[in-house]
Amino acid sequence: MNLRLLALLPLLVLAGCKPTAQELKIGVSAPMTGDISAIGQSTKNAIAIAQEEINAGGGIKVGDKLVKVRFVIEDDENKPESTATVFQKLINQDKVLAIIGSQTSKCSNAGAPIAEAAGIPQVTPWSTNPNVTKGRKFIFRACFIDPFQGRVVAQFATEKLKAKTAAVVYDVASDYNKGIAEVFRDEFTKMGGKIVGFETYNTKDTDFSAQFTKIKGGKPDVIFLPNYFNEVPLQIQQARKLGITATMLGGDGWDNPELVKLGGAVMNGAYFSNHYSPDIDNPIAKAFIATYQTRFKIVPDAAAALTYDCAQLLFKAMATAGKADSRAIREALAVTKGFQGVTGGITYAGSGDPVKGAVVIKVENGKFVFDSAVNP
Amino acid sequence: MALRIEGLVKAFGGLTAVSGLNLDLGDRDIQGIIGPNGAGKTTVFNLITGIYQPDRGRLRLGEQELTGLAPDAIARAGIARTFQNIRLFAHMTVLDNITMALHGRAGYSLWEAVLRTGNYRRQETRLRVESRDHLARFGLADRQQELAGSLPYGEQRRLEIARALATGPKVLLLDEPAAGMNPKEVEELILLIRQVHRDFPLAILLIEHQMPVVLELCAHIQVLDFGQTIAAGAPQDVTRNPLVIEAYLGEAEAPA
Amino acid sequence: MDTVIQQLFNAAQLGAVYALIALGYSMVYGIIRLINFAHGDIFMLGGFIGLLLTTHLGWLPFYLMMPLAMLLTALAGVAIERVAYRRLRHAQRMSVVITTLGVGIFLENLVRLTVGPETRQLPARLPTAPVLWLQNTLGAFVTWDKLLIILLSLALMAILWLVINKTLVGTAMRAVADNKDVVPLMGVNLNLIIAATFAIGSALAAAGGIFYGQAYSIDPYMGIDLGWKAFIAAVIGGIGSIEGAVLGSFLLAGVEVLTVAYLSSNLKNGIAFGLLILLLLVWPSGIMGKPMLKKV
Amino acid sequence: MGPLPTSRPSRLRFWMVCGLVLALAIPLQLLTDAGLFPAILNPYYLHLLTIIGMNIILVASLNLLNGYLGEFALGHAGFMAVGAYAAATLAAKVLPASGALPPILGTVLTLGLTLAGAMLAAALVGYLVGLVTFKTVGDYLAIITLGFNMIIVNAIQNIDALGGPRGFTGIPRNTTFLAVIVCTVLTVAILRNLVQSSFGRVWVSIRENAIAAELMGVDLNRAKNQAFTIAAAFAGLAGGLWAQYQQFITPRSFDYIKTTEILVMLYLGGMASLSGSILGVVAYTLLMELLRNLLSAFAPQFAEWRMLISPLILIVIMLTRQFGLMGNREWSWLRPERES
Repeated sequence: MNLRLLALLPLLVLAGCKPTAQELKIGVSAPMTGDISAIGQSTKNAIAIAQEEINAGGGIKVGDKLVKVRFVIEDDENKPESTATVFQKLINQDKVLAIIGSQTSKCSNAGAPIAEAAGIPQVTPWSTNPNVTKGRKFIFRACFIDPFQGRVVAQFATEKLKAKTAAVVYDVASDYNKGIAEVFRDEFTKMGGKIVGFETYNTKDTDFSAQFTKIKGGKPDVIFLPNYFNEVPLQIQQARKLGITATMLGGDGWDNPELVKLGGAVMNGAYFSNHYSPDIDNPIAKAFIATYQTRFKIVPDAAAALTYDCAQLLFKAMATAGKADSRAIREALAVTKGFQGVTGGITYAGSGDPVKGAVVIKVENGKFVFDSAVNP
Repeated sequence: MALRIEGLVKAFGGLTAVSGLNLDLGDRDIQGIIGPNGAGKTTVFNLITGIYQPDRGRLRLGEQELTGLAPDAIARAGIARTFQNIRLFAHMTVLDNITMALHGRAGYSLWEAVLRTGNYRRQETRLRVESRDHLARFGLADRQQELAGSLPYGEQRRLEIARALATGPKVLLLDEPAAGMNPKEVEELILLIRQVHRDFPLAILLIEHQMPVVLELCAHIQVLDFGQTIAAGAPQDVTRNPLVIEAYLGEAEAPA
Repeated sequence: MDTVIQQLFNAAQLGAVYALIALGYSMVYGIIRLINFAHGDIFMLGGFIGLLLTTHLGWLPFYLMMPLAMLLTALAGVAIERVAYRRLRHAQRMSVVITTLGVGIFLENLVRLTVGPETRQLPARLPTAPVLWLQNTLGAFVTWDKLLIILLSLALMAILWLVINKTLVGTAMRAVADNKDVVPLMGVNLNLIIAATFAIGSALAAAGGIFYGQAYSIDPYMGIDLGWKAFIAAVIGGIGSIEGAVLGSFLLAGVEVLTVAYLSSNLKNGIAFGLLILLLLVWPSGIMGKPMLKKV
Repeated sequence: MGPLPTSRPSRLRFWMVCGLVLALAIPLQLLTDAGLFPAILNPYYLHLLTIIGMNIILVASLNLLNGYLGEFALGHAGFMAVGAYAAATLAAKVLPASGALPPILGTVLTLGLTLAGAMLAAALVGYLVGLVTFKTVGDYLAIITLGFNMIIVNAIQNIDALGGPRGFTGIPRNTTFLAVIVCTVLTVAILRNLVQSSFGRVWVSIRENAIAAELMGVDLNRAKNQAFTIAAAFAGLAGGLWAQYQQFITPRSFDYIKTTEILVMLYLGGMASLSGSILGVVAYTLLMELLRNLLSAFAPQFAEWRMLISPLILIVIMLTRQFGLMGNREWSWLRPERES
């Protein structure tokens, strides 16, 4: 008669799977499907390596015995609503000690209140929106934040490229793109440059010709495209087809092998700021890249590298805490100092945002080449 | 005088569907409009009920001016009609078809319905009682929980008349009520219309193709052809009018 | 001045693709009064069939690849009609509409799981050099592929017009659109006519998909947005009307491009949809649609 | 003439079911909050039930338009957005933090005010959309409502005070499972009361035959606008609950993809049936979660295939039951009182 009672039945069945105390569980929320599922794949790959490495050594010392680590990966479809469900499931059903994720800021923003309320530390690899950690105790990230990146690119354009004029085309419906675009505009103007075009489009738009035709008249030296890797090559291609020859610049959203696969030769000569470069001389990075390459036959992107760093940050915090307790892990995490990862050093000083530098990468002959490093 | 029509004109594109119709319907009259197919009969009904706006002419119900009013306002003023192709609320029950027609006298507000106040319940009970009484008068009492669309044809026709009457009209317009009926059903229909005329204080205006119905019921008829009135008067006189015979013969179907 | 002309070419290219999709919406609607929400995904499917043909049968020249992709997509369209829609032809309309939504979601995920979720481009098979003549005379920088896409789309629309107005199948289609009930009486096979409509609509959508993959890009979810846009174009023009679908498509594309060019790109969707609502208030059945008469 | 209608039994049964749901919800909330019986009373299940409750409000109110009134409205997520942003603004920027007031009373008061604001704002927009749709019917109405949905989303994206595309962050969490269930029960009760009243009969008569209804004296515009306003108000309620549950909203969460999801649940459950709206939501939500859990438990590599399975199930249901699972039928406790 009452359907809500019936509705509970399958849930009761599901409740059968109990967590075992013999393992340390870490949840992962990543976009396995949806528009940026390539990032989900990178996350999954990095997690697989981290899990194997730590368990090969027996696991993490909790109390007086070594306990193995197990990751539970869930698909948040790159949707805030689904991310909320994933976080609830990971925390309450899978009883994870900590969560890595989600990748995009809009999803991390949806998951963060749940983790914060449950007292579960959340470390996001790739969410650069300042709001994600703001005013929260349990939320950390392994990457720098948007304003820093916008400044890095503006500085690079004026100092290295000697650009006087710039135009921006960005996705107005996506927080990441809008955030960086606005910081770049302000910083570039402050450094004496002139913005000759500031155009927007909406996520999933594929025709950018009207925007580029419009900014073509302003003859910009550089065009900043702080958008994701699945759109940027098409934008540059359309710009070139309209006779635009300006140098193209971007942010960490560019960093995925798909960028050159999709864009090919049209990407050559473009620059973007990033969390790390595979070329940089760093033994930890070298080892990770080598393992990743043998296993998955591709160079890891920044999302993979950052995800791997998140896992290492958590391993270290767990070992320091010495017990399977989320609050203790959070306390250990909050005082992380001088951690060395694939993407550089990480120190938390009173907030969940690390103090760390950025690199600028140039696309040459379909390869990502290290160009310069920028420190805050 | 219940319904008075003066100089009604309606054209669609170049075609004049009704040109200069006059009609006086007394309070308790039964009048008929006949004419061959395409003579503009249904257009007249659509003009009276406000579905079409007349190009010229006036419509009055008693003292009230109806010209230019919207269909629902005309209906509320006291004109109800049935349709040549029956238009019931097919997926509603027979009872709901009637109760719906009482919506104008529901006697409760939206908020009272939301809160199911005492007044709502009393009024709702009253509506149901009235509806059921009404159905009983038309011999449909034992059908009340069936879907209107599942009734046999004759009963659908009867339900449609019952529903029109439930709004409490002063004038009832019947659009070819005998269409598609066999002689026995036609006989029952004539009885039904007589009964309606006896029991309800209203006037009836009838469009009909079948002459026996009109001859049986109406004291006064008008014949339309191509939108023009070609004859008017008592049925016996009109049927002998050569113009009328010609109009009907032209259609290869003699009247009566 | 040169940017105006360039913007008009941008609009023409976008409008041409909209039109190729909108025609399918409009034809199917004209014949069976069905909003086929899966049609945007047929367009996507056409693009991906084009992609698979170009990557796996690289020796196939463009002028053979394109008809082949159109044929395969037409078959898919007919198959979907046969399996999912036909038995609902006399059902209430909403359940059919929801079925088309379901078919659309199914197609999106099928392509995503088999081909992959990544954004792709069709390998360039049309020349991408600028048309020098246009550059010299009008000062507009227009590449050959853009010009060819516009011209080929117009040619396809012309062929469609001929098919509908000058052939037996077309006559039968128009007869069905006017009155579905009398056509079987005239000895015409209704199922065949409806299948032909789906085939033609799907083939045109496939052409749109291939052009789109050349000019812009394709991904498994692109049918959702572009499908809605083309549907809106068909409605602006008057759904059910072939000429209306073409007119509406170029109008919508023109408004979108010009809004970006001369107002603000932020307002693109707002203005496009505001215009839609205004137009429908002026012409409640679209610009070229038959006015809906109350039948009593 | 039969005896007077006896309305007692069904009224009792309806309120008994409502009471039972509430009676179950209260201990469920309290025990889960207290962390007792964690294996069964798990916040994750509570979360799913909360989502189900909010979706029932959305689907049942859309049913008013698409099922009872017989229109084809495609803009429900737009009304939800208006409610969500109205409630978010009230909760985060206008009202004092509920912490300033006594604990339970404060939450109830804040929630009451924000939700009332959400319903009011959405109802206003619904009323305006209703005005614009007077001239159109059928498929054109569908497009106009869809257009409004897009315009609302586009407008929010351009308003920086609402967070623009970044979304609205920092909304206090006032919505609880219990609040959602109370709202769901109230929504179902109010909609049931309405569709069984004279107003509901008028709406259905418009669906069945608009011209006949008009000639029975129904002011079509007024009746349609009533339905639009009411449906929009409840969509706004769901939006208001949603905003204060998730604490973070972005304009893109309310685009036509959300509308499509609501439509799918509506038609899965069935038209013109409140039972169907409840069943459709429960079936769809549980199906997606079960597929997530089962596939990832037994065959992780196929976890993504649930997106392929769910539309297939929808198609099969539509082909075999064209009015949805419960089209035009109601569970006995939701049926109007039987006349003798």
